Amino acid sequence: MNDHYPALLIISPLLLAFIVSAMAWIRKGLCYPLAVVGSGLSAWFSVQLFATVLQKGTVDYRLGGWEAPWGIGYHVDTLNGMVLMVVSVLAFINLVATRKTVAAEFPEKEGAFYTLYLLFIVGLVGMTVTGDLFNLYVLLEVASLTSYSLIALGGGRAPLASLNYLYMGTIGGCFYLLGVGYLYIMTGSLNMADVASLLPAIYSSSAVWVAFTFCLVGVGVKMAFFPLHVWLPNAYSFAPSAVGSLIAPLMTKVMVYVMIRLMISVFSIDFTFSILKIGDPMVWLSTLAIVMGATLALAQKNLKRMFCYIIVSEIGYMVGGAWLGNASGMTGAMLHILNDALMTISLFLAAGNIYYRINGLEIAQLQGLFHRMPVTMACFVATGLSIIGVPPTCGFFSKWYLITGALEAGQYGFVGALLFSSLVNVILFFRVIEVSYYGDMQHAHGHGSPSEARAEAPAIMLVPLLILSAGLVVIGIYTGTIVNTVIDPVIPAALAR
Amino acid sequence: MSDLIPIIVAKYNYWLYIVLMMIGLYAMIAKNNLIKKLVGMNIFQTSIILFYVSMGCKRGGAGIPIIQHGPDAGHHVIDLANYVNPLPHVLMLTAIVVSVSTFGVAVALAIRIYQRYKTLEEDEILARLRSK
Amino acid sequence: MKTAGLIIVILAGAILLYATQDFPPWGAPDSPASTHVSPRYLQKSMEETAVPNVVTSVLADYRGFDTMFETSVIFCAGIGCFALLRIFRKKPEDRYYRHIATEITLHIKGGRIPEKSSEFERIDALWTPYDLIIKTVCRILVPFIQLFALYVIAHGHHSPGGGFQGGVILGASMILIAISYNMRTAIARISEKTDNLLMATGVFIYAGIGTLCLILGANFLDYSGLSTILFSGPIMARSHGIFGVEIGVGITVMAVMISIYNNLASEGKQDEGL
Amino acid sequence: MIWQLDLAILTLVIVTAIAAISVKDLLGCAILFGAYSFLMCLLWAIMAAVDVAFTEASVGAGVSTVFFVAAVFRTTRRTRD
Repeated sequence: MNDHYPALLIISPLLLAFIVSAMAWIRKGLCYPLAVVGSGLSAWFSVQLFATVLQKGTVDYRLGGWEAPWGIGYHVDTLNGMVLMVVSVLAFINLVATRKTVAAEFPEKEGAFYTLYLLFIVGLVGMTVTGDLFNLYVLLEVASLTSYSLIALGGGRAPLASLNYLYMGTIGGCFYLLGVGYLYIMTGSLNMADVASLLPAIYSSSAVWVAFTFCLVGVGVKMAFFPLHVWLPNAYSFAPSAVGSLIAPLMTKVMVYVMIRLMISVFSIDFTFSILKIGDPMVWLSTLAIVMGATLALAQKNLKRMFCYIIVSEIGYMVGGAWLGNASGMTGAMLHILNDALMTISLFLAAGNIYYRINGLEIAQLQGLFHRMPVTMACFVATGLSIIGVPPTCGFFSKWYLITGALEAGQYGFVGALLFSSLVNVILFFRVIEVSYYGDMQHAHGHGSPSEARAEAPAIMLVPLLILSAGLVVIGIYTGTIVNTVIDPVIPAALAR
Repeated sequence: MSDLIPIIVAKYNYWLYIVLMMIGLYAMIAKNNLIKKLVGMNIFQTSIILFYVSMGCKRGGAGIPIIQHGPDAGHHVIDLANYVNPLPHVLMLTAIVVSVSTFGVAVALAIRIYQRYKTLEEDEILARLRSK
Repeated sequence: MKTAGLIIVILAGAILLYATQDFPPWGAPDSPASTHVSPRYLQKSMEETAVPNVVTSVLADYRGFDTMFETSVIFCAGIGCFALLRIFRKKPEDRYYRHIATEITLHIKGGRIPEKSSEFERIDALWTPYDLIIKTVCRILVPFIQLFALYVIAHGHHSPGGGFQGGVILGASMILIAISYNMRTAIARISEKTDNLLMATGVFIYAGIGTLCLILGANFLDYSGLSTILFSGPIMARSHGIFGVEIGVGITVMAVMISIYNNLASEGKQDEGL
Repeated sequence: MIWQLDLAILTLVIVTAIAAISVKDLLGCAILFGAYSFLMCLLWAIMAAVDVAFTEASVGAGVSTVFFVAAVFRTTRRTRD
């Protein structure tokens, strides 16, 4: 059993997805419990796998029993393990937390919804765990196809946003496939480790850098990196709230992970930084992404859209950190995958709770929310502090690593952008807090209507949010341990010089 | 001139796949009709499939990748030059399936959009959204 | 938009074109793509899996894991189309009936005649008079198409084809019925519930065979582990495993094609089609 | 593989691709797209990729076209470009 964790991680949600979709026609009531079982098993196996990796080092798994370049191999190191755990555990928490909104929004299509949900988890987990370039493409399409359908379930403008996402996403996927094709024609292999060992002989070939560029652009579209981010705000803000809090935190982070994996495991650090020399332009683009994301977030009047632009600027943090070309920057980027996933899901779950009670997310509608939903708003404030980067929340530490890395690399523009975005985040969150805390003071007289009374979200939605907010602080406190045990082993030696 | 022909013959397939890819990508970006974009997307995807299949093929009498075997169940030496490379074919079977799946979902989305806006022209939809 | 698009496209094309100069010539037998990984498949496919069609053996065995997700992708598309389009609202709507003896067409607003009536038959809103030739030809053709599809699935080991192609042809035969008769006739053959259950069953067979291997002590999808329950050697077990998997793929693909067509052509009402 | 035949079909493929994206009628576009897929399938058959050609014949030229026509039937034939 122990040896099979990497496979079980994938097949437990996969098999249950099929069972759920059949159950939708036989006994509808069983769909949700089975989905919880599938997602929970996946989360449990990922925790076990991560523990195994921490104890015994990297885990390899051969699917179909064929050795690596011929068959498909899984390769799990600590970075994989961490991202796997984040993805499957957060997906599980979200599944529990959004039960009521799903039941309210799609009463007839619950079975289809949970099937797509589980398949989306399969896609993300598979992308993270795989060691094969083409397998990654197939799983990318599983995750994308399910996310198009899930987003379009939102009604209203959602189908249009989803179709635009589909066009952009397909261009991204095809560019990635082209890049893999260029690698395959030059090396004849699809396995990441095998390609990495064959590439040094042909680093000078133009096909290799073209392959890298196309992979990067493809992944960049999927992660909504700055000039390619246009699909994100519409897609995520028109999605149903249960879907927004699933896709927004996970999809983009996994794509950042894929980018880092391509940089350090397929094309080596030597190639990406010394031969290609696109580190500086990438950092400048990230700087622009951060500044533009923060500025556009200021212009938004809707809470969810504001979060979407915050995501765009956070992607800039991670991409910029990864391309700084030193160990601190890379550490910051990897750490920020974990932190940002947590922060984004808390934000979207808080927004989901608010929407559940007041049926709207315009900032002007939030008046007096502190009195009506104190717990939700407390969690919201904690998350906001983490995004701003106030110690001891985890957001502070990743930002610290990023700024250290930028100073080491002499990228003062990037430092400036990070500080600017923190400042903007202060304004953004205090604007929301001001409206929701003080907003009703002048109208308070004679407003003793029942709507002003306490109307907190149900406990099942509140407890996951509380756990996540506590997690933000706990991870902040244990940052040192995480960096030493999880991230340091995977930082390539070439970066640490 | 005579030495150009071998170069052209050696590479033209790759060049023409790029032309096809450019047609598809241009249609995806510049066309206004949502279904036309979809056609562009399909052309784009098939051009990539063409690229992969092209890199699998071998000149000089290589045949389809099905091992010919006699009554002795094929325990003879297999001459690689007789068979084309099967791996790109396998990958592209998957890619075709992905492309038809994406096509199906996209068409479903287009029908949903038409139900709501009664048009498939992107600028008309945007104008309608703005006027609200 | 047009000029911006043109610039992007030309840029991408130029970069790709530039990179082709380092490619090995087209069709060169000594290119890395043909010499590094793939020779093993050609040389060992017969020995290791007893499948002469190398594409099938690589598809379903060496890279069987990809194929499982390929099937999942098509399953996603089926579920996605269902979730996006299917409308369950049961509000009374206008229906058209035809009295068979007199060929008088009735338009009934918000009501219905019992479906099983022998005097009346229901017709589509956009109804054209029956075309006897098309209906007869299609009815005669369908069994042959289905037989061919089963052959394609079953003979995938030795000739081009396999679960995916066969499944598409099977699905196409049902779509042909839906087009030449009407959608209700096709749904009477395979109901929506059956279709959705088949969709899940097919992929479940695929993943289930993989899990069975895992339970029997081999790695996931390592069909040689099946040899203990198939009473055959590990190589024949691989061959049988590939066959089982192909059947699963065929079932899913057929069901998904029917489901997508029905949902698209009837806008999710599963009622009146093309 | 006969490269002259390959080149001829490839040219036809490109012509049908341009026609498919420039014709001003979506039903015509659907049929041209079917023709495009079928020519593509021929091309792959020439390159000895029989399985891919078989799949493209059944999927691209067959079922995709049906989906396309169904979509046009449920939406509109009108297009401005």
